[in-house]
Amino acid sequence: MPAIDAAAYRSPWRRLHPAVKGVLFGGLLVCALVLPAWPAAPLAAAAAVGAVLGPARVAPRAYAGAVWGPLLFVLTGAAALLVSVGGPGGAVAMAADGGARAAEVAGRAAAAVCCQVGFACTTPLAEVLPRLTRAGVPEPVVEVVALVYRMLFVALEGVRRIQAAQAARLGYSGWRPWIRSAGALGAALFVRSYDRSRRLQRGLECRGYTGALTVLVEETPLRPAALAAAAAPALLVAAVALGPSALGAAL
Amino acid sequence: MTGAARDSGAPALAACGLVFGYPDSGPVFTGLDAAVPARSTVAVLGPNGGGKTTLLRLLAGSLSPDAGEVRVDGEPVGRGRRALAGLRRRVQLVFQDPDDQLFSASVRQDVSFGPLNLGLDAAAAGERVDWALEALGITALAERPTHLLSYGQRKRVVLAGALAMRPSVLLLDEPTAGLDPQGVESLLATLEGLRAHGTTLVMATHDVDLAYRWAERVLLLDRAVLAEGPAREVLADPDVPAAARLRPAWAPTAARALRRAGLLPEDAPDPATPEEAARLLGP
Amino acid sequence: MTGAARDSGAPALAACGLVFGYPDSGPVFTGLDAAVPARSTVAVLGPNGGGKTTLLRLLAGSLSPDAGEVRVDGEPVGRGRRALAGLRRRVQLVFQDPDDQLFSASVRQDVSFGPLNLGLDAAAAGERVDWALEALGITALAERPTHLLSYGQRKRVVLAGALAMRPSVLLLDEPTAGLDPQGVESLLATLEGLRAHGTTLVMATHDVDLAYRWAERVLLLDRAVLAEGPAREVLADPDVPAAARLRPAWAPTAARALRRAGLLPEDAPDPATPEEAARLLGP
Amino acid sequence: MHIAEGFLPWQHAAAWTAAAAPFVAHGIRSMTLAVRADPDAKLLLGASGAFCFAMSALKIPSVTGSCSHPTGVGLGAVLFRPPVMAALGTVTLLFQSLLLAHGGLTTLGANVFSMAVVGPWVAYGAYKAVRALTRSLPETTALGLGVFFASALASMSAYTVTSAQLALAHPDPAGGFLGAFAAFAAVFSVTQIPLAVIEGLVTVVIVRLLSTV
Repeated sequence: MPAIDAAAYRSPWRRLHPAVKGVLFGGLLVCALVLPAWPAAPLAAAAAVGAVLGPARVAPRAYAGAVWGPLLFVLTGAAALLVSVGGPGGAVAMAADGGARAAEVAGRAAAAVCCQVGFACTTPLAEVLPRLTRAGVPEPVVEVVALVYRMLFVALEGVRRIQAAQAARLGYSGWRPWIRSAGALGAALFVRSYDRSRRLQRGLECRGYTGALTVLVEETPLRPAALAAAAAPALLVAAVALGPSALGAAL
Repeated sequence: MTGAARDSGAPALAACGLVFGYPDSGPVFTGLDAAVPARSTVAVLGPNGGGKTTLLRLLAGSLSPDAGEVRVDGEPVGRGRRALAGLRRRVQLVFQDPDDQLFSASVRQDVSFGPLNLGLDAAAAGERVDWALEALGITALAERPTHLLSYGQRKRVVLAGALAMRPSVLLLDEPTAGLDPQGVESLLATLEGLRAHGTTLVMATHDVDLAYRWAERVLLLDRAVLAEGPAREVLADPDVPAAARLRPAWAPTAARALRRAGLLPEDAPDPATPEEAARLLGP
Repeated sequence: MTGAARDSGAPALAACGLVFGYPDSGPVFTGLDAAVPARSTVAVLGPNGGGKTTLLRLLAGSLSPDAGEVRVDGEPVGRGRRALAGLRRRVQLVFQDPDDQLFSASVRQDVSFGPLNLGLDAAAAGERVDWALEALGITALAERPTHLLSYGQRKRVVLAGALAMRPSVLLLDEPTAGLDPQGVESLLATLEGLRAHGTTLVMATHDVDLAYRWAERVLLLDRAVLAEGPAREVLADPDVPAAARLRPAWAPTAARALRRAGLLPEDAPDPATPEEAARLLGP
Repeated sequence: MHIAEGFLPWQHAAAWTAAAAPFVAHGIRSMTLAVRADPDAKLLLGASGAFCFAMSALKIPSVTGSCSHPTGVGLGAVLFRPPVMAALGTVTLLFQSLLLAHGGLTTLGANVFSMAVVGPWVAYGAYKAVRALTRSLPETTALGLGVFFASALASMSAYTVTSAQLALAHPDPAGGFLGAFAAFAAVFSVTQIPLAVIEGLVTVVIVRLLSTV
């Protein structure tokens, strides 16, 4: 099961209105992307990591594990900026000021990843999805998305079990078995998904389903004070990044 | 609400001449009659493939019979949407696999689905949800996501979802499958609470001992009704379960032997556990 | 092939100081030791959540322990791909739900999956398949598509798929779950055939009566080994299963009472069924 | 290969979101219409979306020991057709971003464009073209070839578009767009060729098995 999802349900911040966390991490993310990278990116990253590991009490291991994958992409991607291809320096050469460009891109992206994962690690999707109707997403689409969310865990569990069973019979012991097993897994999963949807339909019909998946969504109060507090870190980062003049103007 | 009909003695739920077959396989029932008295506990006993699940689905309106009809409180259930909706207010079926009935990632949201389908407003539905979660002792799970629950917990959530519709009849398909002894005990305690509140309970199972212990009446089913009647009477004869490819129940065998040996008075209740029976043999 | 190690008395399969925990939940085992003697039948008994499946998966190499090791015929299993492949040639795990293990279109194709992965050619794999289908008495099903089989049939096909790998140890996770009494009897008869051919059998279950009846040894597991030893000895004390939140076994209770009452000689075997026990009480 | 959060300048992120929007809107509209016409399609779409996600979560152990994820777009396009795949693919990418941190939120538009728009259409085109060219071959062979090229080319095209998106965002100061494209393609596309071939083969096995059921 995805570690981010488990972390989100465990965080004390799960009870906060999603908009509050959206403003906090979204604001910091905008700072990291739009403002001068130095010092905005490290400041935004520090604020996001501080919030996640501090008051949101996300386990450092879970957070680090989630951030690791995209950071790897960021580093490899930034490494490509170090070389120059087809320029005057020859077919492949070290790029002029490649280091600085790579560092800036990597810094921004790393900070942005910290913010994105921070939001994901504190916001259970079950509480966000039903609210999408209020954001103007058509209701059938929201229902499908919510169903995907529920059913993907059932599907992932199926994948885990089928893979374990295949591995037990040496299904992943070489390239040919690997392809045969992965193909069989895909086909089995497709058939199961289809079967699952029919069975769920039967099961829900018995509960009065006639086409609409209406549920009670608990009202979480959206307090303006909380929103303002959530916006503060981003404003602070912006003020520092834009310099003392902007800080003065803001005050 | 249905007090008049109930007092008149009509069964809460009845199958009358049900004929049914699946398209791929042959016929399952060719004229099946069965009755579930109001406020009773009925076990539908039979081997795998004997038609237990099919009967429950026919009774719950989840399958339509090819011929014959289902009656609720003596009135035939029609075939239209309205009729079906009326049936579902009164009869709820809990499937064996909880993943067949859970569609929401949030326990609270999932349990609220049925009450909202009944047309209740948010406040009334919310009350029903709280009550159902309370009745099953899973109020603490309300905030947990469905996918982080254990199998036994998911079974309870589905039961809460059915209960929140306040049905007068609850049909349970193999409710103890996959539960360990402690899980079974806690389920039975929950069902006892529902029975005390007047809910009619029907359980499909192939556990004869469970049926003997729990049900007032049994219905022995192997593509046809092999026997029907009070559990203690029907299961007293070991040949009856055998006809449905089932083992005899343990308790009546022990009780009969103990009575013959003069160790258990004729009018005393059967021993409930092997330990109780053993104690009757002396210190 | 592994005859030497076996004769030397090393257990066919052993867990040595296994430490394991799932990422989301707390630790399951903190230093677990257990041994499965060669050619024995062992029941792993415990409540849901007690770690039965986890232990089986660790023993089969389907999970890696955080610390400690699994030994096959006394030799530690390494962690590399090779070592794991070697383990899987000798130890096969059959999961509870057959649908997780059937992924080919026809029965024959599915059973041939393992032998082909062993690197056998079509002819040799075909022989294995025929033998495995024969051993389970499902030769007639060979050409049937898997999705048209009954639950009990699917369970047999899965067992045939594991058997076709010719493992020396077969681990079975809740093999009787969902089977009716007739299905259970026919499974036990099949297992008896395998045992007679020298296969070491391990079964996870929460059915104490089944364990008492079937296993030579039991391992009582509730996140730690609560008891281990010969089934008849360990389960004779009703408090032992109770410690693992299980019911006491029926047969030893009856046998003890009958012996105390002088109705069963000390050296006679325990009664196998309630009917047998009842008969001892007199006509 | 998903572009991580923040790796594209915000102007690019916005532009790719705008580029993907009409396709996604069209996909969502056809999905909404399908659901309105038949409410039961909802559960099937939900299961299909879950299937897409679970398939994309499979890991291919690559030669270097690290793991890579197949895109699954070829299979999706063959099974569900490109317009539906635009919607289902977007949902899958959204969940990958929020549950697995594969791909960012601001870069969602760019990732949708490469993996849920270009990939499926390439798959669809490749499938039609191969089937037209192999009409004389036996059905199973023709189907296999069609599915293989649909899947492998879809996955290659998705990786190539990703490299192009990165090169447009970060052009080489000396070699310009082409120079940067060469660098990014060397890192993100060329290394994926074996994976695209594997994905093609796996998809052939899947479709073969499904057509026998």
